[in-house]
Amino acid sequence: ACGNAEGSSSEEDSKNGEESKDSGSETTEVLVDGSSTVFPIMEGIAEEFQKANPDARVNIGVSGSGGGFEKFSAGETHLSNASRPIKDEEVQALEEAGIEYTEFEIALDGLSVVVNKENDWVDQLTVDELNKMWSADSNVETWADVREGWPEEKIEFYSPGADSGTFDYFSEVALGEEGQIRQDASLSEDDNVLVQGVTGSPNAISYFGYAYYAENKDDLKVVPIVNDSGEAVKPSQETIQSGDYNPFSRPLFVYVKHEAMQDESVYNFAKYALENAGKMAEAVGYVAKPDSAYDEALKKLDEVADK
Amino acid sequence: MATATKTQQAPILNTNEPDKEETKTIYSIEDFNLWYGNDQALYEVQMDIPENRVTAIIGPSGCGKSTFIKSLNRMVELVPSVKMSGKIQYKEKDIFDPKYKVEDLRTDVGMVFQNPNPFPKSIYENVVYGPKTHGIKKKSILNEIVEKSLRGAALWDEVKDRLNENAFGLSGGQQQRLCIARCLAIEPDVILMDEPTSALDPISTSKIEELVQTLKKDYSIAIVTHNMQQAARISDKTAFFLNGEVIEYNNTDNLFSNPDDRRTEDYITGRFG
Amino acid sequence: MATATKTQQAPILNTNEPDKEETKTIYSIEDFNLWYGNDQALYEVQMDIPENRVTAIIGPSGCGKSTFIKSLNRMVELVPSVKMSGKIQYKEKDIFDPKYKVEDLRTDVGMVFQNPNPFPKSIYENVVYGPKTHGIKKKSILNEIVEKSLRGAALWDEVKDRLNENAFGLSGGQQQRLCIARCLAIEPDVILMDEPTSALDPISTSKIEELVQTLKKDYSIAIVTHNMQQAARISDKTAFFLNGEVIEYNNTDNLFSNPDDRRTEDYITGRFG
Amino acid sequence: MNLIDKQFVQRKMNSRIIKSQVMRQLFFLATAFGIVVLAVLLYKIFSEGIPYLDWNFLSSFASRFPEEAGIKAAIAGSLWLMAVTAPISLILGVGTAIYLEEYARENKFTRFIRMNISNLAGVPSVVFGLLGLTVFVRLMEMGRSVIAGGLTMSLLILPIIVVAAQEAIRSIPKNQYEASYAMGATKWQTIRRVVLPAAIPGILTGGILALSRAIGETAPLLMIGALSFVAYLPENIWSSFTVLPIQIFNWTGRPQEEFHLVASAGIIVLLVALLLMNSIAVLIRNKFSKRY
Amino acid sequence: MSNMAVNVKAMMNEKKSKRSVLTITEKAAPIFFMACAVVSILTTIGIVLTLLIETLSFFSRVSFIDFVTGTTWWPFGENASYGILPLISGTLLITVVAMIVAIPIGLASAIYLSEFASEKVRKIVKPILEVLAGIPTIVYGFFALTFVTPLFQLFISGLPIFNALSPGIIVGVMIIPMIASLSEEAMSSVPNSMREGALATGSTRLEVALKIVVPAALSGIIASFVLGVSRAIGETMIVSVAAGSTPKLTADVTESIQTMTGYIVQVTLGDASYGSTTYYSIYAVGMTLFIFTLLMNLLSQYISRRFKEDY
Ligand SMILES: Nc1ncnc2c1ncn2[C@@H]1O[C@H](COP(=O)(O)OP(=O)(O)OP(=O)(O)O)[C@@H](O)[C@H]1O
Ligand SMILES: Nc1ncnc2c1ncn2[C@@H]1O[C@H](COP(=O)(O)OP(=O)(O)OP(=O)(O)O)[C@@H](O)[C@H]1O
Ligand SMILES: [Mg+2]
Ligand SMILES: [Mg+2]
Ligand SMILES: O=P([O-])([O-])[O-]
Repeated sequence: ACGNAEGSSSEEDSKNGEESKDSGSETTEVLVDGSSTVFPIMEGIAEEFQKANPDARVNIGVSGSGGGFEKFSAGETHLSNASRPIKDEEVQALEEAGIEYTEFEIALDGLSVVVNKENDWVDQLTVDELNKMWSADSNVETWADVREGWPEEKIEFYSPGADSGTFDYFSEVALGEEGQIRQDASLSEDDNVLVQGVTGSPNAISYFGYAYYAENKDDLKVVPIVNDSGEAVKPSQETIQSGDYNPFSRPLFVYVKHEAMQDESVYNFAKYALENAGKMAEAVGYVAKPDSAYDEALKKLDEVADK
Repeated sequence: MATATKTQQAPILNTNEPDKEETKTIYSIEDFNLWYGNDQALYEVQMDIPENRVTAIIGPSGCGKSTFIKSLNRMVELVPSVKMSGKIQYKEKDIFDPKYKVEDLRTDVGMVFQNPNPFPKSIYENVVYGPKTHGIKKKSILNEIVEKSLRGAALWDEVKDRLNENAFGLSGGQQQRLCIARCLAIEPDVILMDEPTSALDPISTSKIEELVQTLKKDYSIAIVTHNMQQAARISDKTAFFLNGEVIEYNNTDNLFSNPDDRRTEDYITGRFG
Repeated sequence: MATATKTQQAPILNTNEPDKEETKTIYSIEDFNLWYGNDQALYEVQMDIPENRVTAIIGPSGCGKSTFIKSLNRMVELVPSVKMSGKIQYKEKDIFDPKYKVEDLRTDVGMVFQNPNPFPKSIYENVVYGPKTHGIKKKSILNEIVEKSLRGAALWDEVKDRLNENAFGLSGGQQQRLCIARCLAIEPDVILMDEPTSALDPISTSKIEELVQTLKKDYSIAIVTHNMQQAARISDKTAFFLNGEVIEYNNTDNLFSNPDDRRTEDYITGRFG
Repeated sequence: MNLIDKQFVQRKMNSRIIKSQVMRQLFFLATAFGIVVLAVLLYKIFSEGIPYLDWNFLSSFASRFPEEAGIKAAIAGSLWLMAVTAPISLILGVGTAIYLEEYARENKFTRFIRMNISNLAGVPSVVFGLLGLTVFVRLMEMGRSVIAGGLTMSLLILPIIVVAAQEAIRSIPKNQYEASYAMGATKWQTIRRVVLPAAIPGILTGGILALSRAIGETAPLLMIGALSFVAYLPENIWSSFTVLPIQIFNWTGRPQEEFHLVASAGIIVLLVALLLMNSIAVLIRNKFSKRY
Repeated sequence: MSNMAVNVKAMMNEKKSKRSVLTITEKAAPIFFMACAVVSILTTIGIVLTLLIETLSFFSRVSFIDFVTGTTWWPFGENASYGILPLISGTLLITVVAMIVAIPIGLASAIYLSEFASEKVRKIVKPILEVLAGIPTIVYGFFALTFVTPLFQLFISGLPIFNALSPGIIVGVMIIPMIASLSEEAMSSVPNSMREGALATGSTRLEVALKIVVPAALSGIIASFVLGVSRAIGETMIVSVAAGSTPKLTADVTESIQTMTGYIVQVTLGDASYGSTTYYSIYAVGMTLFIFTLLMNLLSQYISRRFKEDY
C-alpha cells in the first residue's frame, strides 16, 4: 500500500487527519506535529523515509509540545512529538476524545548552560546557583553576586521563550514547580538568537537544547553542572546517554495514536521512525538511547498495531 | 418666461438652402425644466425640432446647451442628482414613459460628443460596437455595416486599409468622424452633436461641417456649437439659450440677420460670451 | 517665415485711446523658436512689446499663444521637454542669461492665468504671499500692501470685511481679481495675462477689462485672448498667431480694420477657429 | 508709493536660492536613504545566498543537510497558494469595486462598505491570521491546508484589490460611458465591453501588487500552522503545504549557521519572484498608462 | 435609410426579443456584485466576532480591570499576570522609533519626488521604493537582527541583541515608501496652477514646496502619517524576530521589549494548549491591537475627509 503502486495515487480526503482505512491502495498523508525540539529528528527521519518511499507524504508541523497534544487530542494528527512527558490535563483530554495512544522515548537531550567564550571565570555551576541566578526574586545582578571573586559585571540573561518545553523543563528543575523566571531575562522563541546573544556579550548566560550548543561549540563555552553525585559534568553524547549529566538531561518523546497504526503508511512511518531515531538524533545533535531501548520500542509498536 | 417662437416667421431672408416646406416635427419639447440638485439648469424649454433639418443650439458657456441636448436622449440622467419636469416627445412618444426603454430611445437617437471619444479598440471594433451590442453577430453583415458607416462619415477612404489599427492612432478630426460613423452604424433617425468641432483644427472642422450638410438628407440633426459662424453656415434653425432659457428660436437666417431679442443681438454681435 | 511687422503703420483708425507717441520697448523678442520635445510650437517669433500699453495676443486654439506668453517669464520651462532658441530681452537684459536669476525675472514680471488660481489660504494670505516670500515681514507694511493691491485690482470694497476668509469662497471673477491683486502685490513692471476672462461670466469679464485699462497707466500688459472683440476693446497693439508663427503684429485698430494678411482677415471674420 | 524695496528683495534672492538648492540636496539624500538601505540589504543577502543558489536548490525538497536543502516544496506551495488566492481575491475584489463604482447609490450602506474596506486594509495581518485560524482551520475544519491559507490570504489582500480596481474603473473617462450608453447599450453591456477591458490593466497591476504582498506574508500563515516540514508537493487544495517565507523562517531558526545562508538563498528566490511580479506590474502600467 | 443592402434596424429589432435573456444578466449582475461587496463586511464581522467571543472567555478568567491597568505581562506558569500595558508600551516604543525615522525621510522623499525630481528620476525611484515596500517583513526582521543590531552594538555599548531600536528603525524603513508615495500622491494632486501662481511671483522651488504644496496637501500627508502609525502598530515579523519577547513597561529603546503582535506570534508558535488562559489571551491582545489600528484608520479617514481641499 505504501506507495509501491506505480504512479502517485491522487488525493483522498485526508483533511483533519481522518484517515480512510478502506482506501488501502492510496497513500495517506502522515500527519505529525508537536515539539520544536524533536522537530529536527523527525524531519531527518521523514526526509530519509521519503527517499526510501517516494510516494510517501509526511507532514511534520511545529506547534510546540503543547500545541501538538492539542491537535493530537482533536484527532488532527497521527503522531505527536513532545520534549516533555504528557501532562495530566492532556491525558484527560485524550481520554475524553477516546483516543488511545502509546508513548515512546526516542532520544535524549541535555539542556546546556552556556556563557560567552571570553568568560574565563565560570568553571562550573550548581543547580542552587542557577536557581539563585534565574529566579524571579533573585538579587543577583552581577557575577560577583553569584560567587565571590567573580567580576562585578552585570549579567545578561537569555532564555528560550516561556512558552516552550525547554523553558518548562529548565524552570521545573532549576526553579522548582512554583518557580518563576526573573523578568529581566531576554526571552526568544528562536534559539539562534540566544546563541547570538551569548556570543555577542561577555557577561551573558543562557541555556538551550544540546543540539544548539553542539552546532555552535566554537563560539560558546558550556558550563559544567554539578550533578546529584557532586561531580561537575559537561554535556556530551556520553555523559547524557549514561545519565551522568543530570539533572538537565531529559528524554524526548513521540506519542503514537493506536487507531492510526491500522493505516499502512502511518504504521510504516512510525516503524521507520523508531528504527532510525537513534541514528538521526545523533546526526542532528541529540543523543541516542541505548540500542536495546529501540528494539523494545519496536516490539511495543507491533503489539499496538496488531502485527 | 421662455420666448420660444413656435410659429415661424416667413423664411424670406434664407440664403442657405431654404426650408422648402414646413417639415414634420421629430422632437417636441414642452415646458421642460431641469435641475442639478437644487440648481435649475433649464427653465420652461419649449421647442419643436424638425425632421431632416439641422437645428443649431447656441449660447454662452454654461447656458445649458449640453444639458438640453443630453436631455433629448436622456443621457443627462447619468448625473444622479438630475431632476426634471415637463414633456419631451420623440416621434410622438413620451421619452420618459417607463414603457419606452431608454436603450431603445438611444438606439434611435445617436449622439456625437464634444471631444472625440472612440473606444481604445480597433477602428473596426469601434464601428461594430453598437450593432454587436444589439445582437448582430454575423461577420458579413458587420463588414457591410462598417464600410457603409465609414463611407457615411467620409472616413472610408482614409482608413479602409487599417481597419484593425487602434482608433487612438487617428487624428482628432478622424476620431471625430469615426465617432460619427460609430453612431451611423446603428442607423439612428436623429443625431445629436454637442460641439463636435470645438476640439478640432479648421480643416477637420470644415470636413465635419460638410458632412453634417450631407447627413441631413437622411437624418435629423441637432447640433450645439459655440461658434456662431458655424451655426450660421450649417443650420436651418437656431435656438439661442441664455441662463437655461430659450431666448429665441427661429430660422437661422432670421435669427442672425434680424434677432427679435436684445440679448440675442448682444450675443451674436460679440458683446459678451 | 514670420511676417512680423516691426515698423508700424500710421495709427489713423484708432478709436481707442490712441498711441500718442512711440513708447519705449519693454520686451524685445528676436528669432525665438520653441520646441516641445520634437514638436516645434513657436517659429521665429519677432516682436517688440511696448511699455505701458496693452498688447493682445490672439489666434486659434493651439497656435502657441500660451506658449509664447509663458516664455516671457520663463514659466514655459516648467515643461521638462522644452527647448528654445533665439533671444528675448526684458529691459535690455537677456532673460536667458544664467546670471539673471529666473526668480528675479518673475519678481519683475507678474502673471495672471486662464483659470483663477488662488492659494487655499485666506484672502489676506493670498495677497501677502509674494511680499512675504520676498522677505517682507513687517505687519504694517503688509497691511498696506494688501489694501493697495486689492484696491488696484478693484476688489477692496468687496472683500475688505472678510480678508481672513478662505479665498475659495470668492466667486470666479473675484478670484481672478484676487490673483491680479496677488500679482500687483509684488509691484511688477509687466503683467502677463493668459486668457484671464475665459472662465468668467460677462459681468466679471467686463470688470476685468475695465481693470486692465486702468492698470496700463502703471504697468505694461500682455494679454492672451481668444475673444477678438475683447482684444479690439482693450488692447493698443495686437499680434495674430497661427500655428506658432506671428502672422501679423500691428496697432489693434489697424489689424482689425485693415488686416495685411489674408489669414488674419479670415480669422477675425470668423472663417475659422 | 512703492512699498517694496526692490534692492532688498534682490539682496535676499541669492540666499533664498541657495537655501532652495541645499534643501533640494537634503531631500535627495533622504530619498537615497531608502535606496541605500535596500542596496545594503540586497548585498548582504546576495553575498550570503548566491553560493547556495543552484538548480539543485530549486529542485530539491527540504533537508536536514544544508547542502542538500532545497526549496521545491515551498515554491510549489507558494504557487498553490497564489492559485487559490488570485481568483478568489480578484473576483471578490473586482466585483466589490464594480458594485461600488457602478451600481451603489450614495447612501449609508455604501459609505459603510467604503469605510469598512479602508479599515480592513489597515487591519494587521496577525489579526487575519487569528481569523483564519479560528474560522477556516478550526470552525470549518479545513486544517492547515492550501485552501485555509488561500482563503485567509484572499481576505487579507481583498481591500488592496478593491481599492486598485476602484481606481482603475474611476480612471476611465466619462466619455467612454457616454459613448456606450448613447449607442443604446445597457449598463451591464457597458461594464462588460467598455469598462472592464479598459480597467483590466489597472486591475492587473493592483492585483499583482496585492499578490506580491500575499506571497511574502509570513505571520498569518504561521498562525494557521503552516510552519512544518513538507517534502512533497501539494496535490489539491486540501493538502498541507509550506510557502517561501515560512521555509525561510524555518531555516533561519536552525542551529546550523549554514542554514542561515540557505535562508538567504531562499530569500533571493522570494525576492526574484517579487521583482518579477513587480516588473510585470510596472510594465503593464507603463504600457497602458496615458491612453486617453 | 432605405437604400441599403442590409437592414440593420430590422435585424436589431428582431434581436430585441433576445433582450429578455439580457435582462436577466442585467438584473443578476448587481446582485452578484453586491454579494462580493458584502464579503468584506462579513470579513469584518468575522474578525470582530472571532476576537470578541474568545476575548470574552478570556475575561471570564481574568479581570478586565487587571488587564487594562496591570503593569506586568507574564502569561505563563502558576502566578500568571495579564496586564496589557507593557505590551502596549512596547508597541508604542517601536511605533515612535519607526515614525521618527519614517516621517522626516518619507516626507522629504515625497517632496523631492513631487517637487524637485525630473519625470525620469521619479519613474526610476518610485518603483525602487515600491520594491522596498514589497520586501517581506521576515526578510527585514532578520536584517534587523543580524545586521542592524550588530552594527549599532559597535556604537552603543551594552546594547542587547534584542532591543526596540533596531527593529523600530527597520519598521520605519519599511514604512518610508508608504509615507513617501501617499504624500507624493497628495502633493502631485495639488494642481499645477498653484505652483505656477507661486512661481510666477518669483518664489523658489523650496518656497513653493513648503509654503504652497505641503500646506495644500496637508490632509493627505497627515493621513499618510496616520496610516504609517497604524502599519507600525500592526507590524509583526520584524518585531517578533528582533525586538525580543520580554514585555516591559519602559521607554528605553535600548531594552528588549515585546509588542502585541510579537506576543501573538510567540504564543502561536509556542506551547500553550488550546483552551488555556494563555491561549485565550492572544485573542484579548488581538482585540486590543484591532481596536488600536481601527482607531488609527478611522482617524486617518477622518483627517482626509475633514481637511480635504477642493481645489
Ligand atoms: N453634472 C453637473 N452637476 C451639476 N451642475 C451641472 C452639471 N453639469 C452642468 N451643470 C451646470 O448646469 C449649467 C449648464 O451646464 P451645461 O454644461 O449644459 O452648459 P453648456 O451650455 O453646455 O456650457 P459649455 O458651453 O461650457 O459646454 C451650468 O451652470 C453648469 O454648471
Ligand atoms: N506641455 C506640452 N507638451 C507638449 N506639447 C505642448 C505642451 N503644451 C502645449 N503644447 C503644444 O504646443 C502647441 C501650442 O500650445 P499652446 O498651449 O501654446 O496653444 P494656445 O494657443 O495657448 O491654445 P489655447 O487657446 O487652446 O490655450 C500646441 O500644439 C500644443 O499641443
Ligand atoms: Mg457643453
Ligand atoms: Mg492657451
Ligand atoms: O517545542 P518544545 O520542544 O519547546 O515543546
